[in-house]
Amino acid sequence: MTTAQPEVPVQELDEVVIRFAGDSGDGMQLTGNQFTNTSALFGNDLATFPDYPAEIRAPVGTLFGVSGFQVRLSSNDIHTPGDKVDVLVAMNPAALKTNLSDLKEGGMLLVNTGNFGKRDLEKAHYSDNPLDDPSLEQRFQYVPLDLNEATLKAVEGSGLSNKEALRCKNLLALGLLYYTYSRSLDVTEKWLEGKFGKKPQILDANLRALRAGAMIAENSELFHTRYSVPAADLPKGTYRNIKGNEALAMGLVAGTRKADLRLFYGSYPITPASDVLHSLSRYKNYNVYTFQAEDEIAAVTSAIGASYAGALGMTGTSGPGLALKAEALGLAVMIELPLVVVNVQRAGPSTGMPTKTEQADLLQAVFGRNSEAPMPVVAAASPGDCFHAAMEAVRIAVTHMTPVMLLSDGYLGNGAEPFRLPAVSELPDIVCNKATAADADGFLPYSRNPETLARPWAIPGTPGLMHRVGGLEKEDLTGNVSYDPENHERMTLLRENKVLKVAESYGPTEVFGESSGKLLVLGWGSTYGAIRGAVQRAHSKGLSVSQVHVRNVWPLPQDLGEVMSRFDRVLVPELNRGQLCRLLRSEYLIDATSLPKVQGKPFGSEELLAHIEEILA
Amino acid sequence: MTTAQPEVPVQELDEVVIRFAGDSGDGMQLTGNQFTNTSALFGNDLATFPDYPAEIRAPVGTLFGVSGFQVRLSSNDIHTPGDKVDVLVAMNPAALKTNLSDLKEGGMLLVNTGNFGKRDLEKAHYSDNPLDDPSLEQRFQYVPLDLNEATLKAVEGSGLSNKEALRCKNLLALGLLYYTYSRSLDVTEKWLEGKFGKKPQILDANLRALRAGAMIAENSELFHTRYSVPAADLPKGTYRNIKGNEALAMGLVAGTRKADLRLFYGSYPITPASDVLHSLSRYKNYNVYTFQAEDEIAAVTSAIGASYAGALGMTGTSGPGLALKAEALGLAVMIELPLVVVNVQRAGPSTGMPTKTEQADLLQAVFGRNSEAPMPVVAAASPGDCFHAAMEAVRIAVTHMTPVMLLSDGYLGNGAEPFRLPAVSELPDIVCNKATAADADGFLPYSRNPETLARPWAIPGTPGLMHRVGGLEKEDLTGNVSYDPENHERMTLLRENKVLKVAESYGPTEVFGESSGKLLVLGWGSTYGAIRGAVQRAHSKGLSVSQVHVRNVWPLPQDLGEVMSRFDRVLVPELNRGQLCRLLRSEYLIDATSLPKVQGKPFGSEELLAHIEEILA
Amino acid sequence: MSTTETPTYKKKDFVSDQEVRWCPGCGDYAILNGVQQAFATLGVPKEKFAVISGIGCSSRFPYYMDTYGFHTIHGRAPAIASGVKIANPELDVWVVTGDGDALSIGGNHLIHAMRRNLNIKVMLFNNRIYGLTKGQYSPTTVPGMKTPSTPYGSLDAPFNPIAVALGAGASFVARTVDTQIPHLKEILAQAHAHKGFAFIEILQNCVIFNDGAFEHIVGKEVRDDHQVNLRHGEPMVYGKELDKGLRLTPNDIEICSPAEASVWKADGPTGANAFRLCQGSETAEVPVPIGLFRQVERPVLEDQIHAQVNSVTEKLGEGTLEALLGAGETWDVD
Amino acid sequence: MSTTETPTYKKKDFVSDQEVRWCPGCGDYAILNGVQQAFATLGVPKEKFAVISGIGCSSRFPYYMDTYGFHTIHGRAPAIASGVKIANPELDVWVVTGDGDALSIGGNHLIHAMRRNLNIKVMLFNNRIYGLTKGQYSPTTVPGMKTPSTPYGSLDAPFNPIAVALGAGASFVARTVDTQIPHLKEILAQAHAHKGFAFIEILQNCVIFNDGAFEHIVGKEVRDDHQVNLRHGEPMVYGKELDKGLRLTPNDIEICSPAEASVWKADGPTGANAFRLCQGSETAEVPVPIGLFRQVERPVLEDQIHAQVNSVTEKLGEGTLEALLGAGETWDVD
Ligand SMILES: Cc1ncc(C[n+]2csc(CCOP(=O)(O)OP(=O)(O)O)c2C)c(N)n1
Ligand SMILES: Cc1ncc(C[n+]2csc(CCOP(=O)(O)OP(=O)(O)O)c2C)c(N)n1
Ligand code: SF4
Ligand code: SF4
Ligand SMILES: [Mg+2]
Ligand SMILES: [Mg+2]
Repeated sequence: MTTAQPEVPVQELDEVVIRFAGDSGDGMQLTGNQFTNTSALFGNDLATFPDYPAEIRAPVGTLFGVSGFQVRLSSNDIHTPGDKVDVLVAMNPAALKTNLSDLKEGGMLLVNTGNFGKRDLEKAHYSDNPLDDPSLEQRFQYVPLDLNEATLKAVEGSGLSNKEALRCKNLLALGLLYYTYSRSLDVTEKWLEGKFGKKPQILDANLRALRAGAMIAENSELFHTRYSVPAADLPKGTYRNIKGNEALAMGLVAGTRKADLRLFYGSYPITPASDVLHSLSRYKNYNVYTFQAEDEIAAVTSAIGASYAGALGMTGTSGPGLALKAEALGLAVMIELPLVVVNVQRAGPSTGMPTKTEQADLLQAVFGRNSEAPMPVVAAASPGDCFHAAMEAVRIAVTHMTPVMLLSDGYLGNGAEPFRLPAVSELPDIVCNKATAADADGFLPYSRNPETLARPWAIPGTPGLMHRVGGLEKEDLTGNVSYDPENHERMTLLRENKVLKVAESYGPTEVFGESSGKLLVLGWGSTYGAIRGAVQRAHSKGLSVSQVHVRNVWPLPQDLGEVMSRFDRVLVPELNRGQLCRLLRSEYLIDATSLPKVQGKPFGSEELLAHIEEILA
Repeated sequence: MTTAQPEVPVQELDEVVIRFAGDSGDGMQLTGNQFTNTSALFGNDLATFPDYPAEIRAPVGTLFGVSGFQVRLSSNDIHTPGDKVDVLVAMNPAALKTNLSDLKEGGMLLVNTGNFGKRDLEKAHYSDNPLDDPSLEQRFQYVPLDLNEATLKAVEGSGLSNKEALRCKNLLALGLLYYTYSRSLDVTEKWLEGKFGKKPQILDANLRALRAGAMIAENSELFHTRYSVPAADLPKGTYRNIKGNEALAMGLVAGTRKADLRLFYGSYPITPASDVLHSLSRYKNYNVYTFQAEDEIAAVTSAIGASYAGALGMTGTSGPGLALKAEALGLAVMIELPLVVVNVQRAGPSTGMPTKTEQADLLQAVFGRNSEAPMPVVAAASPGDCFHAAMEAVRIAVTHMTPVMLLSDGYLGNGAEPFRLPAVSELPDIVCNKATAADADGFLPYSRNPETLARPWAIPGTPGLMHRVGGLEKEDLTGNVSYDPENHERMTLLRENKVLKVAESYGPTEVFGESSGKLLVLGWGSTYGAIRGAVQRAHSKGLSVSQVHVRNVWPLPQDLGEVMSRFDRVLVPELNRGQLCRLLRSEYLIDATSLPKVQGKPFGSEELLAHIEEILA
Repeated sequence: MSTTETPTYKKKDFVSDQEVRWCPGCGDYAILNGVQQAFATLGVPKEKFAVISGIGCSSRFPYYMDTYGFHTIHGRAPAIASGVKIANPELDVWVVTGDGDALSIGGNHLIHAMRRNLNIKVMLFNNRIYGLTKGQYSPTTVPGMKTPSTPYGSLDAPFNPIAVALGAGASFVARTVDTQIPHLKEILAQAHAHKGFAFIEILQNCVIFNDGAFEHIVGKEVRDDHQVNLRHGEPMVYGKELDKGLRLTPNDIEICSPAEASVWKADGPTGANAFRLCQGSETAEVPVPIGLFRQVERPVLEDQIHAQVNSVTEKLGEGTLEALLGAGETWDVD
Repeated sequence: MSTTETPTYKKKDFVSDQEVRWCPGCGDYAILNGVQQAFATLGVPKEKFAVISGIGCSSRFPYYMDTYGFHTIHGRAPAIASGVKIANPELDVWVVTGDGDALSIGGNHLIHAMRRNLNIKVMLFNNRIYGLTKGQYSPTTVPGMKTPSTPYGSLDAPFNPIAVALGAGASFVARTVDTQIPHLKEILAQAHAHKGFAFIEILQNCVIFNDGAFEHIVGKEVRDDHQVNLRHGEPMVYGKELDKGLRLTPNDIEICSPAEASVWKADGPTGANAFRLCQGSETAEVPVPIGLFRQVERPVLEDQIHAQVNSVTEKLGEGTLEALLGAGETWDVD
């Protein structure tokens, strides 16, 4: 089926932000994902922000059980899922209550009135029915609709029970929005066929609901306008809509393939990092071995074992799990084997708010080990960038024979964006420092490559290179145990310098905007999009603001001090209490201004713009 | 027996540094401790530095099996065991080889020639007998003596086997030195009687060897002079020679008694922290409960459980163990219960050099946890100061309802000094913030004491205060689970401010020397003595140098920035790669100069003085 | 209420004011109900209960109990509970944990608490899956299961939680079922009465990620024939009509008539028979045992610790600050 | 040497150039000697051995073996070895650990490696003490012992390492003695031949902190009467004159004549008899078993993992970068 001819006028929009909100059981993540994919294939640029409760299935209708999915589609180059929303779909009172404040004045409010019974209202702690509020009509483009009834009608005769039938109501809502935003139903229809191919009854009901939604929109008088958001002018290439965690897994696989190594990923499930394990465990035909360990310590140590045995060992977790790996990471530093440690950060401290995002593990990543145990740290900037950051982590680990920390966060990991797939030829080459039987004569396991200070990787099984490694201080060159004071200082410096030398392999720091000026907004990690959006808007207001976004957060780029010195002020927005800012201050003695936020949610561009304007006022 | 009348002249010395060095089995630690105790009771100020191998009993005669004990006795107020030594007792070739370079030109070299056979020389990797070197006589006051033979003779007829008899040779050496330094044998004789009271044969042999040593010294022509080091002019009071780890345990007990709490210490053995567990396990009659846990995680979590149940939970470890506790410390931050975490630092990273000292866990202590998990950090400055630092840690933990990190290190923990015992009345009062059944009405487990921001301690078993705590983010006041963004930010700031407020309870920062000037040497922890010694010497050379030693390393004292600003330059010597310096730079944007040392051994005063002179040149 | 009176409670006295947040239909609801009922009958003042959990769906349990509660971190509840019990032996300490929490990350603390025999009670909600993290396989998952982390089927052999407990020397080992509330209450009461560590495996249905994992054992239709309830001193008979029995031989288990059934002994020196029973027979299709696998008396660690402290204190006198500061060899400078 | 020839080695080929640093008289010397002898006979090219240890006196072992060696961190050797073996199944992976390393901090990794049944061999040097940290009691220390951390005597009940291994489902469980080199070599050879995880407890004397801990079992004078060597398929007889036997009953162990002795079976469905034997009898003074407690064949995890990877690869084709980047729903912008 193709959508019917429009009878209402179609208005072209630059962009729109839509949020689907409903009960955890209402299928909002699915709905949002479908809208996203359809828009992606249509050619919009987009960004998403799924936000779901910690509970697996919270009791129906409760406030803490609300699940939301926000998608922003645009005909421009965008970087965040947007601050306030243009369209809110509220499937029940709890969803209305927890989301209404984010709807723009004049925005579209689609409410499923079928779920506003007395029990529903009570569960959302409403004493009166909020839909009785006459101001809704005035403040918003208010569209009340009994989706339950409409769904039951659409699916009538399908043979499904009422309960089963009602499960299709999210597709009805989706159909409504597809029509309103001039989208074809094709993508979702195809997807449904793939998914329910073997359950024709359910497939039929879902298709009917989807189409009914579009019909209702077309025929009813509920919608006065249709909109369209034209395709964006994205750089040429092949695109794929991808979540950060998927992109990260893909980057790890790509990097390991480029290095021609076996990939071993030892991990223990933890939100929001588990999806990396899940993704990798599907790549079995890429010489990928996943190991669900008994805990985080076994996860990292099994990975160290794998690297010792000649694979590229990797491990992944979130903040509390990283804390548990700290001791073993010291061992990895000491034995100087490659290792990639993924940390998809979440809000803390302790268990904190596991499903919420934060960037507060930076200092843990840089300093959270006993004694002097330096380690490079790489941070991804966007869902798609997780791919490139992962490759960078692999490159550093393998080239420099060192553990590397790769920082992502819940916002990146679960968020999605169109990702331009690099050509195979664009991927960096990654060369291992392996020793072979030919090196047996006078082999020194702690000799060093003069350029990188990397030691040779002498893999068990190789004749003639037998040697012993371990966590005790090593003698320079031989790797034997040594308690010699001078040797200890020399080795400490060698480990430090080896990590500092990684900075020699970075490209020059890129400045977005003028290369000097009044204000530099310097960020790292997932704040990239929000900062870019804010700086772009600031530019359009003629403000003297530039952006630097640090990918290699440790060691910091060698030209960073010089770049910062070209600006009157440096502002450092972070989803923590000022951790990168602390590093910048201590490294460069620069009076950088911290802009901290710890609310378990990302910055909005408007919010950052306001700060920029304030500073420049 | 009292020592015989001197026939050789007695020369008075300000101080002397003696090092006993021998095989692990030679009893050097015992010998050193006896010399120390005798001198302490005599009234000298003193400082010791035991240095023993990682191996329990390394094979006899090997280089890595050398065990050393250095003691410096003085008639002045001293703070370190000294850099170079005046007297070296070398019991075998390995001890000679590894220690000779530390003997001052002209110093006394006492060598047990009885252990310089071919096998002994080989084990020490000597190709020729070093005693054949004629320059020994020229460079040192060289005293070669066959202690083995002398001991066998002295013990002859005791009925002991040769092997058993030879075990007494350290006492013979001790007797020699007692005579030479005009010390009475009484203390050691009494100690031997206590120790071997039930083994008269062995007691007799030991006493004979000790006395024979003194006789030989008196009668032989080996010694041309006797020396005496007069008593020091120490502040009035009762003194006890104490090791840092013992003083620390005592401070923990004293603090807990002052707070009228049960002490629970959960720990897993690890060098050099195990002695704290050992000491505490002997204090059973002080309402002290020790628990040797299955690992460091169980150690800290059992302590958290104990605090939850109303005792004062404590845990202790060294660097690698602290890394393992990181996750649980986040929980302690979240639930806001008192907890004391002892870290007796050692050289790392990883297993590193377990028996060597280092101060490189500072940043781990301050930042080594996931997310924003602030915690006060207290550092001890000298063996005796471990007592006061421990009481301070208890005070902060109990008064402010927070986990507190207490940093010591191997040098402090194993080193000893005369400790002036405080009177009971000098000890600070420590008051708990307990809630009682009377508070049941409208009880709010996360309400706060306005002065300290501490929450009430509501202990299970108390009627009416039933509530639930945990690692998920807490709602302000109620402590219920909350995912609210504003609440999360509020709670993050409350936790941060609660810790910052601890600084309000410190006294003003003390400056040793002029309160302003050219150079401030700012240290923390075990570098105290070396810095004090260097600054004192600098003063006597008329240099404009002062010292500040930070006890509360986190949060830093409120007046510290102001104090530093009164000096042209700030020098920060640390046994790490500049960790406190990094904190100072980021907090105060001050261009402090780091003076790092990572050799697994402390600074010497001379070494620091040289740096001071260089800077001021 | 004074703590000397024996309090009389109703189930509702143990219901907290927090909204229960498990999936509708989750077996945890039934267990919560059973535990609240059981606690009301134990004769313990409610402020004496400390309910301590790790992390997992099951570990949210303490929020719903109107007692002192501590939702700790993943896997560490037995260690935390050990500290609680040693510091304050007056408390009635219950641990709630899951198969992931207790047997994956927390396995070591669990077995050490078992060997130490502290008087704490551990309820392991075994749903053979990681619920909270969305359905990965656990150390009790049946091999071959497709989960998010094993898209091609899991390969690891599982633990038998009862065998692990026996191997670690637990002094009380039992198994019960989420939906069999009377049985559950009976086991909880026995565990409470036991002086020492009690380990209770509770088979629990996760409707979302592993629905029906125990249906072949606990399903209404099959359970009479597929379960045998171990009661100390009673013969091992089962079946709807109690028409079948189990007999132990030196090397195996056999199905027999009720009259020939072995009398179950939960004590004995080694627990070898419990070890055999919990793993079943290779030759016969024997039912799955629930009930009491093992109960022996051995010294309770916190009792011993407190006795040692008391005896040292009696011998040396209660330590004072004066004594503390005056100990050791001292000298005076004046 | 090419890896296809069967190498012929002498003991000295496995002696490294590092000075051995144990206390003179330590039981570790004898074990080192035995292991070097045994390795020389296994027919494995020496570069294929990876000897992996944790931390402790015993864990210095790898330094003294002229093979690949990895002295890791405390308690984690089984987890590290798991990664080694999965990443590179060609290697012959041996773990050396102590009673503290394996059973205290490392207990969880050990039992998980056991249940997973990776083909790695674990030698636990049990001296019932923490040697390296100077003599604190360990999870196998006999209660009552005065150590630096238990000046008034230790209170914790110990683990029985064999029982723990059986409870965790280890497929090969054996015990040998530091000074009984021929027995040790026999057990090592059996462990090596076993397809799967092998757990070998080695009773080891710490001359410094727990001298003579096993003297009542291994002392030259007593050992014939106080030990029984379990050999699969052979009757359990012992005594200097082989004049005594052991007989298993449904509930216990009895001493009997050699003729009446039960034939030892190390396989069987549950390991219940091994579980009984490792704990002894309450009614009779039975000897301490050494030798083979259990050996069963079950799937080896790394074999299964590699088989799964191979089968998926066969089905989907070997993944290329092109395929990786081209997967999923894509669209073109031009
Ligand atoms: C240190 C750490 N690692 C991982 C997690 C993530 N995590 C939370 S619960 C859980 C497993 C839960 O499984 P189970 O104990 O069986 O409980 P269930 O949810 O099935 O009741 C995991 C892996 C965590 N919270 N903390
Ligand atoms: C994380 C950590 N905790 C504690 C230690 C200290 N430590 C080293 S070895 C050891 C115990 C050794 O006992 P065991 O494993 O029995 O070995 P043994 O020395 O008796 O051979 C301990 C507690 C450590 N190295 N690392
Ligand atoms: S996911 Fe499973 S175990 Fe968790 S609450 Fe839902 S049904 Fe219960
Ligand atoms: S302390 Fe004991 S175990 Fe360690 S080397 Fe010495 S004798 Fe051996
Ligand atoms: Mg579970
Ligand atoms: Mg041991």
